[in-house]
Amino acid sequence: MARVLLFGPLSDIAGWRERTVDPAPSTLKALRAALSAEDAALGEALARPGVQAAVDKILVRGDATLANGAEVAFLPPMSGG
Amino acid sequence: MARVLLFGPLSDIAGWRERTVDPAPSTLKALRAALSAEDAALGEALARPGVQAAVDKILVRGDATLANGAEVAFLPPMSGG
Amino acid sequence: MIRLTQAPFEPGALLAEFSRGRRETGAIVSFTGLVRAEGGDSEALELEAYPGFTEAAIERIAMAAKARFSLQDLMVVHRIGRVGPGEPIVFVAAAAVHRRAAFEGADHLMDYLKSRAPFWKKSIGAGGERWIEPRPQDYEDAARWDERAPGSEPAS
Amino acid sequence: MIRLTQAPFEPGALLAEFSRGRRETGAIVSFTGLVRAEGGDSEALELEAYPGFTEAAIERIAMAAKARFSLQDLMVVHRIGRVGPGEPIVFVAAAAVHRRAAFEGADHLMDYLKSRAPFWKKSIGAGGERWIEPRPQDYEDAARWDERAPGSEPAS
Repeated sequence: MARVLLFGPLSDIAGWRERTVDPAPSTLKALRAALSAEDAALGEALARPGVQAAVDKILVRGDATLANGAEVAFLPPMSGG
Repeated sequence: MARVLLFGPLSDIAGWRERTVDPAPSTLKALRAALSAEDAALGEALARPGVQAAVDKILVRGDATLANGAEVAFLPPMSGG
Repeated sequence: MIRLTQAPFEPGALLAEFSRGRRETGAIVSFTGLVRAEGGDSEALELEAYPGFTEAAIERIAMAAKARFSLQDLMVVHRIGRVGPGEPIVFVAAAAVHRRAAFEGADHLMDYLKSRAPFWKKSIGAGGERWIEPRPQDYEDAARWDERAPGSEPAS
Repeated sequence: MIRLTQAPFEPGALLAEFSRGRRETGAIVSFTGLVRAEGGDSEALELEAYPGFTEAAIERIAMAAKARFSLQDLMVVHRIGRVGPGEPIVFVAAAAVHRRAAFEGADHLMDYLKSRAPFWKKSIGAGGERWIEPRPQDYEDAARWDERAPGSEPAS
């Protein structure tokens, strides 16, 4: 199982803010592919430049392996406060 | 009559902070001469570079005429707050 | 001290808290950012943070600013959730021995918070909702602090 | 608002007073200067002002800063008389639409107050009394704001 969190405009596009994916895909790349297969508009939004991913609250570049119970957050460009 | 005010180290030198000079000298230059005649150390301190004079709370450069009742302040270099 | 809060705050109370008992501090600079009412035309803001991640990101930049400007202490309070017109949205305070460090520390931290901190912000009004990006000016302000090659001129 | 006061003040209370009801202000910067206790080694300060003249001089520079930095409002509170170790001695606040103006307005006003305002200051301790002049740094800080020929580089 992996928890997936969407922030900012991403949650408007997907229509959800938080969900679980069970079983957890083994990598971030596989998770992106699974989300994209369900919702092409979300898949496209996640691939936009400036959208970052954090695994267990740590920013990752490129791919990453996902442990069971991982929390994956997709972070669009930050607005600042 | 003129009121004379000394600020900062000037009052330490003179041993007073405020006094009246009666009758009022007709000019700032004459007032300086009168103060200097009474107290040479004060006269010298008033002539130091950076010591400004204000007549009725307005800074003056050079000489100025003094009306009866004038308030003359001698202001050594300002320390800031 | 980094604090995200749903509840409104009063800047004077925060400065009182921050400045209490600072016997070895020479200078305290505070910044308060408010949502301007614009004569009733302005909209509410809705701020989203990633709890844990957002505080940690601000904490990292605060620690770096503390070292860079020799600050004694820093305080950051940021509203999240709905913030109405006329309400304070962010408060930053910096304490230092001398005033230049306190000014630069607070100024630097605000530039970071306004351009790069992990918040997502939308305006909510009669015309609907709209996500907000930093103004170009916010990026320029933040870039003033980027490290420069030795001998290069500072941006004005 | 320019205020000279013999009595101690609390910076938080002043910021609360200054920030109340500012619905069209986007940014408030405050500066508080304190007399550092230096672990008990520091001495009290005694500040002398020329009542009427000192406020008028600060008022002139405050009005010029308000115009130069497009400030909405300014507050200056300065202690006079005896100020003990650990006590606040000066408070400045600036309100503006945007944060850069508020920072620059408060920074500018403090540089002026520390170097050129009509105060005479002495330290009073076990070793006697000593009149204080501004530090060279204070003059340099104030000179940052002097008008420059177009095209010249700002001082860093």
